[in-house]
Amino acid sequence: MIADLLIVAAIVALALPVVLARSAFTAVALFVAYGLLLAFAWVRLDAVDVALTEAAIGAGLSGVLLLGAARRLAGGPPVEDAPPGKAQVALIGVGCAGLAVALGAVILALPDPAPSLAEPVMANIAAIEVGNPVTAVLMGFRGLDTLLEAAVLVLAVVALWALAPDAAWGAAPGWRQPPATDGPLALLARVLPPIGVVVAVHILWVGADAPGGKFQAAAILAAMWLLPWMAGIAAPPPISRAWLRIVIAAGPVAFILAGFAGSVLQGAFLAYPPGYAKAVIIAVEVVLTASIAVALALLVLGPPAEDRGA
Amino acid sequence: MTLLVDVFTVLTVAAGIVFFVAGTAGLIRFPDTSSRLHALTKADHLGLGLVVLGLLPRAESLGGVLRLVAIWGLVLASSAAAGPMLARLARRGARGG
Amino acid sequence: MSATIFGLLGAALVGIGLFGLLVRRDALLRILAFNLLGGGVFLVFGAVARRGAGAGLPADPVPQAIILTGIVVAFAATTLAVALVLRLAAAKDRG
Amino acid sequence: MAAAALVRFALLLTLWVALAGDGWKDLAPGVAAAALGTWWSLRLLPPAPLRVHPAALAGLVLRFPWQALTAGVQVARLALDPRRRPEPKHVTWAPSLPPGRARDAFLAYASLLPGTLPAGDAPDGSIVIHAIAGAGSAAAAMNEEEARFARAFGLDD
Repeated sequence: MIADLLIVAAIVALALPVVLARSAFTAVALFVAYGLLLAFAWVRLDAVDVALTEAAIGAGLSGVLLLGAARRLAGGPPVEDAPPGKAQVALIGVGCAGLAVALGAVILALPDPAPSLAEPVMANIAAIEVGNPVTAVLMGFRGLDTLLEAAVLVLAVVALWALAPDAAWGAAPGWRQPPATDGPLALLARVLPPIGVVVAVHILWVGADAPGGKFQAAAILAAMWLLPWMAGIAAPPPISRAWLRIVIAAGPVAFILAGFAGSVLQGAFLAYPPGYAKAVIIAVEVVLTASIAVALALLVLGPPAEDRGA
Repeated sequence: MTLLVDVFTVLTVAAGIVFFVAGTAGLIRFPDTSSRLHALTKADHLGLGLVVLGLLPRAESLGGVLRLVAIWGLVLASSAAAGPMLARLARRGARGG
Repeated sequence: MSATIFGLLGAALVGIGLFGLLVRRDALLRILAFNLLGGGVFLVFGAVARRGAGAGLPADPVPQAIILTGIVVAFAATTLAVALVLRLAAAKDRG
Repeated sequence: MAAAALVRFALLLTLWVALAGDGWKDLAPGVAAAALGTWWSLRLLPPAPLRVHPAALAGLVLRFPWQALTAGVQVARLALDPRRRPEPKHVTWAPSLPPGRARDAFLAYASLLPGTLPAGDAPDGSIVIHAIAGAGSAAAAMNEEEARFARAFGLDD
């Protein structure tokens, strides 16, 4: 209870200055700290799967992305739009506070006992053959959502690459880092990735029966793949490479193939044959992890940019 | 025996918390960025090390012991990389402006 | 109890995020505010999931799984927004 | 090469056992993960000829907790005792290890030692050390630690 209130106070104390900050850089730094504390909130809500994802994606990968963006925008022209007047700000403030209070009232008035799908999940989890109920929902009961989400990541990569200037099309994604061979970051980038791979495979492997799974594993793998590029000891592959595109598409394609196999063998899309459900799910998850990891890393890097000597 | 282990855990974890408090005090009190980095890394490493040491006898298996030590090792490795980088940036920032 | 506390935090974050989204003019700050707003919505989901504990589970796994997909999709949207902002700045640079 | 690969594989497999436990069911993905990690590790960090002196290395490893304690106590006294204040100084120190991975590794290690924090290169090729107290002894301490480090990994000749 006291721990909860402390976490809540800290999160609000970080979230408010994010929207009030003078500089984008300060706001991003506060936002990363907010993401890490939010992971604590998820643990307190018994959502360890979400906590892992929040820490890895919400704080880690987002932090890299946003800090890089803030640094690149720092030298740009100032925002020329007129800021809203005082009366307008006050009005918006009152409106937003009213919305928050209304939402709070709704939460206090939620029905008791709460409606829950926990019972039907546990009643049918034997058919999915995995022990982690969240994984069972992701890959079994709501498998179509997860399939569409994997497709969203592919679409996001396509959309991102579409922003590349014509001259840079097909080049390596992101801004070019100055190459380096020595220094503290280079050393870390040489030592840490193999350790990260083992941790990521473990998180993927236990995801079937305990908190963990493909998103968390993929986020760690993406971070490990990004680290040598950020340190300047390796360069990302050009986006014209066929293997890169195949890996990105492989996850959703494997998922779809498994789905159609279900409709042929079991008479329903994404139905898993009894006795093989866990094997099929793990096979699809392994391919999906590789796809999601590559997609996440490419999303953080951004589209290929013309080398402007910066 | 269990009492002894309990006393050991309480003492080492409490000592670890003292060093975390000291690190935070240093973060607030120290005059320059690099000194604050000393506070953040060195006092907090010792604090985390003591917390890990206090929890070691409570690990259920050898794997648990290794996992706790690995956490300490990874924190050390990350700050051994981040500390010198931030110190270099702080020195350049102080000289440039 | 935890569920209610964090649910109210979620409501507050929705308010804070929406305020930032409407009041700030800087594009990057608006992206951050959008993420705060999203975090608030996820927390409300999480609170509902926590209240749905049952069948030996500490929380309802269905909303939790939806939050997981939500975080990843929100991240994809953020990367796209950041890329658009950077591209816009580069285009303005060139005049 | 083969020896380095074997050592790294064994270390990564140990990490796997620490994470997953030693059940046989979990060992197959562990072997795959460790093999993948070893392959990547050999690409990122090609093995260098090291002549490890086991006794000197053991001394270095066993001394480390004591060093961590000294470093933590020093900072804690500076932070908590109102009569003390840190006297931060930048001192330049000329390393005898040549530029490269061995020097980087030593500097990373030195950042964990009492009182010293490497803060980048000086224009003349020496290293700037941020000393939190006792700037005079910082360079001497660095020399001593560098000799110990070089001896443990056979870098001193």
